[in-house]
Amino acid sequence: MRYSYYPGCTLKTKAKVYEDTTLQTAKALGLEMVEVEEWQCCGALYPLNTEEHFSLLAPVRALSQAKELNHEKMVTLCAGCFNVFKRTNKAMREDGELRRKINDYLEEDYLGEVDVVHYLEVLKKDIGFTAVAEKVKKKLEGRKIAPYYGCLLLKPRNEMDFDDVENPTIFEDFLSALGATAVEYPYKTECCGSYLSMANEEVAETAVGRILKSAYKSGAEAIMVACPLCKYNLEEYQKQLQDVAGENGKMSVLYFTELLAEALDV
Amino acid sequence: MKITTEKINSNLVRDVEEVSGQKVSACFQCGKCTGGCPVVWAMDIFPHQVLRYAQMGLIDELLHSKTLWICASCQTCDSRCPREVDIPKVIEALRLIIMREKGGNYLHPNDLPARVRENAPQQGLVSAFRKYAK
Amino acid sequence: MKRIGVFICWCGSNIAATVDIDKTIAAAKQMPGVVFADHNKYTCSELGQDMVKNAIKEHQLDRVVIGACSPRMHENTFRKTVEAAGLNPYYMEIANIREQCSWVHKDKETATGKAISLVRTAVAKAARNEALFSTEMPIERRALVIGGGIAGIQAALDIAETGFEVDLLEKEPSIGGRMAQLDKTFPTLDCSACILTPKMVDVAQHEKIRLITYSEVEKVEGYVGNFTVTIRNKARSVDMEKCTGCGDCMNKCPQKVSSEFEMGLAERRAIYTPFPQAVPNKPAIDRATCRWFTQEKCRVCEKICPTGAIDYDQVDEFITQRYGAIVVATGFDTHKLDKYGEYAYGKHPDVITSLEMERLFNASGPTGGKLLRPSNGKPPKNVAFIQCVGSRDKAKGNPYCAKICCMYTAKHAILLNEKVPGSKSFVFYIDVRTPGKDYEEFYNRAYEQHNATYIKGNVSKVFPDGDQLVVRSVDALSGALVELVVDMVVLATSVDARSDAKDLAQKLSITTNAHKFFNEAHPKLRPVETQTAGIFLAGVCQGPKDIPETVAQASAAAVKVASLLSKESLKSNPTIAEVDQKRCSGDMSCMAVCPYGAISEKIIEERRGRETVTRKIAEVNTALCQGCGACTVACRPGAINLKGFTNEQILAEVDAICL
Amino acid sequence: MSVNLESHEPLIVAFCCNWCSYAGADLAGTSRMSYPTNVRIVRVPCSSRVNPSFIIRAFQRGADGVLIAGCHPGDCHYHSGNYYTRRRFTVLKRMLEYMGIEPERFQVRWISGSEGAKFAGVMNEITQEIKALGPNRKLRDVR
Repeated sequence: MRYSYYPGCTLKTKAKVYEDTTLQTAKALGLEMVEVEEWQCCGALYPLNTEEHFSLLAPVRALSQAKELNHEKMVTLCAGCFNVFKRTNKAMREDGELRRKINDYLEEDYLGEVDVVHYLEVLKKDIGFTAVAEKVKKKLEGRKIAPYYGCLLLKPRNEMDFDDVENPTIFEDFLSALGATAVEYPYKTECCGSYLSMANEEVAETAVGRILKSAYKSGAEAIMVACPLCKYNLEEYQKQLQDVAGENGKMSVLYFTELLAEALDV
Repeated sequence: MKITTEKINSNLVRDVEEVSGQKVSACFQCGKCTGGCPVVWAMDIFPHQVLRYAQMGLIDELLHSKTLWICASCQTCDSRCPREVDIPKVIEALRLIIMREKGGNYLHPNDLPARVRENAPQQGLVSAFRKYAK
Repeated sequence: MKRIGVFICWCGSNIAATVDIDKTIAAAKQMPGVVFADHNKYTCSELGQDMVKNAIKEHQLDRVVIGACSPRMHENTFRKTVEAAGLNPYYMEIANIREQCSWVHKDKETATGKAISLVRTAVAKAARNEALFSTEMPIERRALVIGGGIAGIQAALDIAETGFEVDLLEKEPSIGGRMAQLDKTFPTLDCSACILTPKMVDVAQHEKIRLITYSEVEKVEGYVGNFTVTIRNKARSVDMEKCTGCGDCMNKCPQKVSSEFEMGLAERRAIYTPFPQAVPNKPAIDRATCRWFTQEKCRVCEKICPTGAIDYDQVDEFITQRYGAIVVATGFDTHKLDKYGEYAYGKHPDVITSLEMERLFNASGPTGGKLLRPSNGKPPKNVAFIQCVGSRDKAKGNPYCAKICCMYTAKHAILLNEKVPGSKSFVFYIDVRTPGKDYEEFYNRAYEQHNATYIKGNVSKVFPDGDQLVVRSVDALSGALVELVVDMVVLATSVDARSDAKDLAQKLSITTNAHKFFNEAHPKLRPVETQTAGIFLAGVCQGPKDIPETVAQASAAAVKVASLLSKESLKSNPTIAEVDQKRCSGDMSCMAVCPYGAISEKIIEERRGRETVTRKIAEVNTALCQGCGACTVACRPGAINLKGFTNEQILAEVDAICL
Repeated sequence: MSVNLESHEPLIVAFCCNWCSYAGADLAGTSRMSYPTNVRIVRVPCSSRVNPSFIIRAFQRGADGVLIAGCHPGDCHYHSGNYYTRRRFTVLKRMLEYMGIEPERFQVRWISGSEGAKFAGVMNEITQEIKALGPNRKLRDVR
């Protein structure tokens, strides 16, 4: 199976391990990822107002590039990119006015022909978690992992259509395919503070603290994420764990692809 | 703080509705947004109050609120709102009103601690500057 | 040339504010055939009608056009008016200048122009109106009530008391419906079963009522006074004649199944009555779970039955019965909570719905009437009640208010405090709505005397914390955040139309609103009738309502049924299809499209020159034809026409519009 | 014939079935919704009563658009009438297109008695569409 692939800025630098493990595991699973040419930053955030249409030009250009690669689907990984692309694509499909405005700036019209998918969706729907489980060489048995979804994969509810907003299960199903145990805790979809860690650190720190402590108390030894910013925040404020885990309390934060790479032994 | 006909009828309410694409009058003040907001404890005006202030034309008061810079746009509130009001969009509209004024930026690159500047992922930096500066 | 009179109604300011009445009258006077035109403040009033009658006599009018509200409102009124003045009622036409003109347009000039055009169109049609005459049709003097809850029970009893025979149809093995599941009723706190079960017994014993349980409507044909209904009598696997209702089979049946009646909080057997006071108190075998039907082993009930009443070979039977009138009383479903993951329903046993709470309160319920937490069997000290779950939520649930939740939650708070001394309830609300006799006072009691704290805030999230539950919200009035640790959470689940309401509506040719509640004929003035004559509504199937309202509506429907059945015969609708023998070629295309089988072949003798030949033509059965007109378009030679909506009339209307 | 496109107010004939669409039109009124005055309603018992010849006649006499509105498929007061409507007018539409009538000029819509807002919406939409097309000249009688 061949896919267009949009890595995004963070995966080329701070989250290199996310990209590396993705490409290694994809290869092991027989998937071919063809990187979109000349892609630019997607803008990181979907504009939440009626006036900033033109910040969608960058993601639409990337989608348009992906369309030229002639693959049905474009895979993304970073939850921020996924959120921007999924929503941009939906808007291009459904909002005629926006479509007209944006296409005025493109050489060839883009009408939402490409499907935007997350790598996890590829694993779940195209390969199937059962088939993934069959390829696992080193079962992650006994590993108690807290799935942490964050916000961007799931919300807004009627635009992302990724999983149940309140009780998602795709991370859990993925973990059980790898043989690991998913820990149940109430903060798995609670926001980590997102960009507040850039300018309102104390707010992000408190938000992160609640997630870390709750996961720790539920017996998790690591947290699984799909978003570089979630990972940064959860790692940055580990001292919040001291209350419950003692002075040297630590909780590792791993991309789901890192766990997959480990289980597939690549 | 006083509610007057002038305030309720002010153009500012219409500006907010236009920029956000949201009808603030749709809110019936159930508070579900506030109850679920993960960072509400750091806000001075709660999300449901943002809508109430907007309905009552208390836009000036909103423009001076900490809340605008605390909201992380996580969209937990709008995913539960029974009236289909996208509150992060309303808050973004208010932020834009401020930032479009000269000197309205909330964040300058120099404000970032060196630790953050070095370690933070691009995703976080780009997000922050898109939210906090024009 | 016809002598047409035009009467323009002001409808107070409803029409006159937007339509220039004088201009319209002046224009009408110029229309072909119009010999008189005048106006009136309220034409439907006695004064207004008298004016029409007098004008008909004074000016020898033979056709009348009234520019007023929709014909769906007052067509019958004005038909009677012209009839009283000696004209055929079908000589009257209405120009709808209110609903379809003055109310939808703002600009007076263009609205007046349109009103004139509408009047011209009606004049053109009226000039071609012919006298139509109704025929008399006999009535089948027996009623069908669909649904055996409190609405259906009350309607059946009231109809039976007027002396007409009633069949009461129920899809479950027993009548009783939702009310049988309730513990106490607001605002009097009388025990639901204590007031319901005597009525159930009355139904069973009434000589005019036939109870048809475990059955559903399969097909409905016919029309008011003459419905033919096919009923599917589901295979009960128990011979109702032989069974004595001893209950031995239910005790010995080894297959346990989650009980629908107990909302899944207890088990029943595969052979079961839904609850102990069932009427009829004879069980049915649930074939989906019975071991004999699923695994071909067991047959314990057959062995145990002292009268040999078990019959595994029963099959669904179809009963066809004629009725003059039908009452629909099919009740409601509770809202499904799959979109409300934030409340942890289904994830934590102590988060329950309000109907489950009723069963936990009930003395014959799964806990024997002790209020105990499903998780650990201990009484709860602090209970949170979340209002409007699935109600007033256009994003994920129903946009409407379910009407009963504020009151039953106040009841739950009072009962909780009575059952568990010292316990506290926390009611999270958006608005508290208590219109109703003694309702506000009842709600006052909950917080004045029964430890209920009302918090204006919609709960955003419920999550487990140890063996308790954390409830997060805001108190919108004080502006304080709320985080309560409680033992139980009760969700005031919204009221939905039955999931199969649409199917039944299609079978009955009645309509539903956007939320699948059956539509009444008029929201204020015809609240129990439907648009289909002879079919009436009772209870929540028409829209959310409480028990007193349901009973009142059921009795109202019963009076409507009785007044219909008390007539010897009905006047038929004369706007039906008519065949022009001379033009009919006998190819019977019309017959193929008739939904009522009202068209049949007829052989006629004709003189052709000197010979007498026979040939086939179509004939319309005037009792069966409902006047849809599908046949008129199917007819190639144009030999079949629809009285009251003839080709000539409609073409005249089109021409007048395009003038 | 010169026609000023901007000021042209099209005339639209709407055949509405008594049970659903006519009731929907009444509800739009009861709810005080607003739509342009261009539409004139002819009340018929069922959309299946509408003979294709009525539509041709309307175009001949100068109507710029014709709408047939009936109950939603499956909701017909007469069980099946609107299915006939659907079939008949798919054929007619193709014939009209063959004759050079723009497809927007002749439309079939399903509007229930509880859809007042939809009725008003359809009226707005159709009026706009037909206005954009300008006057119907194709079938108009030479007069």
